[in-house]
Amino acid sequence: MTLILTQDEESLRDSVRRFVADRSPLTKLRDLIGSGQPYDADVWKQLSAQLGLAGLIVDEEHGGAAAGLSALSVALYELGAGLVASPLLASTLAAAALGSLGDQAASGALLPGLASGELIGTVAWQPAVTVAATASTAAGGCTLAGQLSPVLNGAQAHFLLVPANGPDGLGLYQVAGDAHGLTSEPLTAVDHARSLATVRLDGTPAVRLTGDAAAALAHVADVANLALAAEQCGAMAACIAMTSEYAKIRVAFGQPIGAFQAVKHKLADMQTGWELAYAALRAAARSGDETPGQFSAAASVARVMVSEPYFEAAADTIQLHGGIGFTWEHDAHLYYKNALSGKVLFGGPQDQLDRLAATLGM
Amino acid sequence: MTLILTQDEESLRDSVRRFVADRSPLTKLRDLIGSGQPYDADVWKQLSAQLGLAGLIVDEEHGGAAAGLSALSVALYELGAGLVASPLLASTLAAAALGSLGDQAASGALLPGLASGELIGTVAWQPAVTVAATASTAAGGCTLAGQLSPVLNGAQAHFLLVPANGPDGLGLYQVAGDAHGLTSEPLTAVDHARSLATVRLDGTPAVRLTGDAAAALAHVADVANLALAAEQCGAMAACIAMTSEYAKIRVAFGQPIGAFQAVKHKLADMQTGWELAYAALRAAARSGDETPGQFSAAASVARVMVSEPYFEAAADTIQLHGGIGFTWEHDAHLYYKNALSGKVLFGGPQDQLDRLAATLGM
Amino acid sequence: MTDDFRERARSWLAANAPRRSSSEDDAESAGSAERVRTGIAEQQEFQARLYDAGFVGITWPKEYGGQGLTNAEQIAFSAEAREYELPVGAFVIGIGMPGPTILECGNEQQKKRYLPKMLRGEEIWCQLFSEPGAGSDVASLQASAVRDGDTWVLNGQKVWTSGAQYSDFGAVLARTDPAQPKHKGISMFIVDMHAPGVTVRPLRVATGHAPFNEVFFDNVRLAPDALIGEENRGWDAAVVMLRNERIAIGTMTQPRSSPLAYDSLRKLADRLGRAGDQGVRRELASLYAREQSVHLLGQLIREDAMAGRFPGPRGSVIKLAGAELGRYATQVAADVLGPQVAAADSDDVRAVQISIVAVPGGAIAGGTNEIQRNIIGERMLGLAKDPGVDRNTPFNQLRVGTQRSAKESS
Amino acid sequence: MTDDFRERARSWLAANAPRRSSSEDDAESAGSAERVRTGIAEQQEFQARLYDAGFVGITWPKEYGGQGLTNAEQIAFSAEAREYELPVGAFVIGIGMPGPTILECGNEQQKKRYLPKMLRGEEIWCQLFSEPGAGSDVASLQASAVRDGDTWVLNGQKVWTSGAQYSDFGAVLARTDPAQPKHKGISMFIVDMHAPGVTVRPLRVATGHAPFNEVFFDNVRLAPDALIGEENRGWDAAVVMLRNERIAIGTMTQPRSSPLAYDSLRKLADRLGRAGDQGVRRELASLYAREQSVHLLGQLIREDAMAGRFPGPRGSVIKLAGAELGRYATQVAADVLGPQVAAADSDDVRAVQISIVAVPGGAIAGGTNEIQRNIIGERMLGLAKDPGVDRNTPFNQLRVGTQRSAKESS
Repeated sequence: MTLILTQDEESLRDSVRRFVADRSPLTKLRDLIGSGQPYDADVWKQLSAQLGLAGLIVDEEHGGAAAGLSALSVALYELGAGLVASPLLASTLAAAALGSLGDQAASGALLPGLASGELIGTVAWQPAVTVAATASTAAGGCTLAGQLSPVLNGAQAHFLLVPANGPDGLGLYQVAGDAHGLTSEPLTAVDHARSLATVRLDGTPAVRLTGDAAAALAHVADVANLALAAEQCGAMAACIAMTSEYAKIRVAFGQPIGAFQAVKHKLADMQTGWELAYAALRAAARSGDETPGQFSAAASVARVMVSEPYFEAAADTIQLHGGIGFTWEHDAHLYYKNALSGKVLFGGPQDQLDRLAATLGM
Repeated sequence: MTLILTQDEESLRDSVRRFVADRSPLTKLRDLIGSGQPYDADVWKQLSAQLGLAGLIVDEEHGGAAAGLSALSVALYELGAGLVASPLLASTLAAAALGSLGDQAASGALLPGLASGELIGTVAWQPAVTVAATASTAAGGCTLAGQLSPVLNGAQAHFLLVPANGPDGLGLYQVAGDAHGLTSEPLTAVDHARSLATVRLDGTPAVRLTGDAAAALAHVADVANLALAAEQCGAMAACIAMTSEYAKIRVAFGQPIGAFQAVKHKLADMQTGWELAYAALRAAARSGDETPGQFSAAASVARVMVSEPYFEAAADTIQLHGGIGFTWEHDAHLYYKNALSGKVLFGGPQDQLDRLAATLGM
Repeated sequence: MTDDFRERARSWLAANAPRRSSSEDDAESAGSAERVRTGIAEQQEFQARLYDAGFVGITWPKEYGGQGLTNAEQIAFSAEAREYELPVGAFVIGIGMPGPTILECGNEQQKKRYLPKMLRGEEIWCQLFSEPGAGSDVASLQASAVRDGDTWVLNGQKVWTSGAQYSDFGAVLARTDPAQPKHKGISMFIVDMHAPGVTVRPLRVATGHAPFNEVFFDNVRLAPDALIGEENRGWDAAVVMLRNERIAIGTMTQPRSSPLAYDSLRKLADRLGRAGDQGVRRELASLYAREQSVHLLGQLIREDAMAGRFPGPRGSVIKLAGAELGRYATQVAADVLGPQVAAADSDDVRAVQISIVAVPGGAIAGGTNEIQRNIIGERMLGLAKDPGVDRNTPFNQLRVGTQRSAKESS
Repeated sequence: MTDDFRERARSWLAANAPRRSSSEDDAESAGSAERVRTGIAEQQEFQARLYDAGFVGITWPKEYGGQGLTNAEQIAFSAEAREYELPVGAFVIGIGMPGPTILECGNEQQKKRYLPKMLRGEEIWCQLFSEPGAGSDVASLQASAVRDGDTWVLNGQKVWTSGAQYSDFGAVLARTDPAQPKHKGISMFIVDMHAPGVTVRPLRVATGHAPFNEVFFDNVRLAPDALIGEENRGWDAAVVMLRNERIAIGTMTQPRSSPLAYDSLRKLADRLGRAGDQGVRRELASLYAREQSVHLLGQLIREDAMAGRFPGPRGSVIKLAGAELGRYATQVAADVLGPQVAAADSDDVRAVQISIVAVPGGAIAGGTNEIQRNIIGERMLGLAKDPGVDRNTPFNQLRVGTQRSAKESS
């Protein structure tokens, strides 16, 4: 298993990086905050269709690139570095769930739309939270009831995959975003780049998908770990770069502040944390494609190695900038909020350690 | 509740401090390591009889000073700072157990000897470890069986108080140090200043003491927390003083190393940790005398606030001294080993947090 | 006598003061300057009654409007007041910082003119030290006061000024001799915040609120008696004021009801069923221990002060410890709340979110953690000063902030 | 071709090399110099066979005794060798540090004379840099070499010298011009460790073992061809050697069987019934994650090197990460073992104790964590050097170590 990037991955990285710099710089996120929109529709169109990022882990039969999880992680790293708001993570997790289930009809109906970016899907689930929906079968078919929160892009998704307990045990159900009895309420997300909602289901028509629901959810949790680790690793690098640059130009006590060990050593610790996180990320990404049996542990390791260190690095980014870093105009708080949010979504550090311990047989 | 020391406590502090400097400097501990003795008998005689430290928490009726737990903590702080090896902690815990039980006969027989220092007692118990001895009643009386490890001064104690499960439930039993069927094996303790042993009991005659054994053990755990916190707080202060002094005289890159923020800020963190620990210690000490209902929580807080920070400070004491701090000849490793040992005895940081959480009703 | 005083304070407070509010309100008020502003008139009304009852300026001399009592009475009052939410936020800065500085460094006329009205809340004060290019290195400030006859003309920009929008006066640091080394060419002045040329602009922070201001001085003319202390010796007065600031921040009693306090997070954990997790229980216990210790250290410092042992740099210890407590509480909160931290669906969770976003500010405002560590290392432990500091270079030859040099930028 | 080589290495190792030993032996050998000394002859015998089979100096030029192959073969061999405990400890320093430095900075005659015998284990080398007064600040060293005709006379004291007791040669740094600034008056020499005037004394450390030595030079005469590189340019060679040292330490594969490794502590937790504690489980999982990541970072650095991206200061990253891993493992071990850490009653616990006491040494030897952080900050992130460093002052005007000045003490 080779950890360094392939040439294809390097090209992908470069083109996503250019895209972010040209089309979705951080000012875009500030525009979104002002507009109240969850993401920029044009950016999403370009990301999904032009760059093909929405179909990276969709197989070719369904219109995807079948580029694999490592390629996905390379793209997400760059998007994370730029705090690009989009429904990519939500749709990718929906695609991962469908891919794992292998329900032919659902895959045929949904994956092409996900791959092209025309459909937005989401998995209405947080791994550490008990499944909160129940399914019942009535005359006209199956309906769901329950409340799910927080759901990634729950207010924008064209369809939701909902885990629910029914007469036959746990199942994954497909629900249309505009289904009867479904209400979604956008939440005040702490991260301006992440759109979350509470979804309430009340007699909402749903279709039970075939396949192993528990296995699909486990796979979703692993892919979520890899995806978040990738985004966070990129964002952490952005924090280090931003802070290093500032430490070179800001002068105090007659010296660039980077000359002071309080600043220099904290940055060195951030860099060391990033190097370890990046190595773990690369191993998880490759493992997802090459050694699926070890993917779960590797993805947990990657997530553990970056979630907390990135949050600390984002807090230290504010700290090392001093007062200016705490102002609304400065970008540091955007990363701090992103790091806080990303730390807890799909299972926080403690949950990851529990998951890893279980994988290791403890 | 006043936290600062009374005049009596200040006098006690000053006399113990002088005693340690004059009669038991750190070279004494190195002599002990060479000799294989657990402690210096003369020092113990002076400590117990002359300074009266063995009787600080023994009531006057039994020959003690009834000076209270705050006074005890003041004395232990100074002994801890000097890493003075003695059976004081063991005997004090035995006295605390007897005081809590209120068994008149045992108190009358044992407390005067403990108070004068002629008797060494110990409680053969570690709070986080399940009670490992069982009691059975035969023709001639009661006997104990089991293995207890590690036992503080288990190889030197004239008597041991052993918790054991018998036909009537948990009881505290008095066993003579030279009783039939008792073997004690000195252990290679990591801390040169702390003598520990494995004690094996096999048909060993014992006397069950009257009184509430569970309550007595809980009190022992609380007093142990206060006592260790006091010792550790003193030792931590010694580490900070030693390291600060070195940071003023050692020059590197043309500067006293204390001028470098890597050194200065680590020392500032050590000092901050010490200030918090000392405040918590004073509150626990006063609480033991004045608000017994809050003593358990306060003693856990003190222990939590010092055990881990002292261990970190001891490691940093080596680190900030550089190579010389890692040599056998330097005193830093004596503190590091003391901190390691003190961190786990009578319940480590995690155990303390569990204990505190339980006290807080979680 | 202290007992009588305490008894009097207890009954007055019971009859006149509002009890502490719930945690949601706290989170709102922590961030919102708006809320404070609307209450100024009510605050002044309350402060006047509190003053008339004899509970303001307890240790200050009688001739300057104080009560002429001892630390014992001050501590007794603070202990009694802990259970109440006194609506006196607008006066905390003036009485805590410029006030004691004028007491220590001001002249007789200034003390008589300003202090009584400050105590009774009739005139509100702010403090103007930090600049965009001078944060931790306050002494590198660039605002200038140029002598013109028996007055001065003030120019420059200040930031992070709490309460500037409703203040009547400010204590401002300005450079009066740029040819001196940086600490030696600074003076402290009283500036009338209503004077022509003073502009106050709210400063929005990470939480989205604007609890601070930027203040611009454009040819503001200072009064002939505006100078506090001696000309070019303003740094001495500034050191007094900064020390008072750290002690004020550090020993400020953290309200139990703060959303990141043990009590609040414990309640949330119980409500969300998270107390069953051993790790969460341990974290909450650890938070309790740390919070208690910071609180106890504050008590110890106050007791020492009463016993005649001046807190000195221990203000930095408690300021640093408080900032680190906030950071630890953030971690506990995230583990207690789990995914709910990302998007709250209840008010109490929302209050935690806002508090978490506010936490990094606490490690910067009033002196960064790094500055506190320098103070602790140098003034408590006696370590050498940082190498290469620029104490002897004339200010106009120094580089400052993010500019190439002070000269070019001025 | 690499595949052939790898296959050949695999079968040779299977036929000739011992597999990794158990954890108790590791802990003993980690601390004991005695054990190493008794094994020197056997190590030399094994090294000669390993060399003759073509697996030593894989990337070194053929004319100096190497195999003239590429990094690919070196990495292939290292990967195969990971499962074995090669008895070659005595040669690691020579081949890892003085060797590459002589290759890069030595003259033709030195390379021909010393390198082949070094590789085959016929002559053992050590490195003599640190002094009691010159640790992190290696360049402040005081050992002196004074020219006398076409030779030099060496005086001074070195510390922390691994393997000095059985070494034939050493690479030593000494000051040759004390009137130059400290980096500019240093030269590097080859010293014959059997020469008259060389005294080696074991240096006992915190664990009670003596894995290092002090070395005293008392008027030791150096050979005419002893100078490596140019006179007074020894610092350049030292930088090369220190970089090689960090990479060697950092990418050294931590044996799975180390008493503080996840595998060992996990086994202990299972045996002691501690894995039922959720906190212990989480700590073990966290230890696994950290250990894996350090291991993976080593792999990434090696892959980058193969792809032509030189590791450079990343050696400092992995050195620092390894030291911090050790400190974390200490905490996990204490929580796994509980009171048993204070006094072991079994061999595996005793091994953990010794390892815990050894941990602080790992954050100092080979460059302290603080020095690594400086390197990472300055050379990876491009931050400014520490203020006020003494790069331009003549050495004989500097204060050094704990002495008032270099002059007074010499």
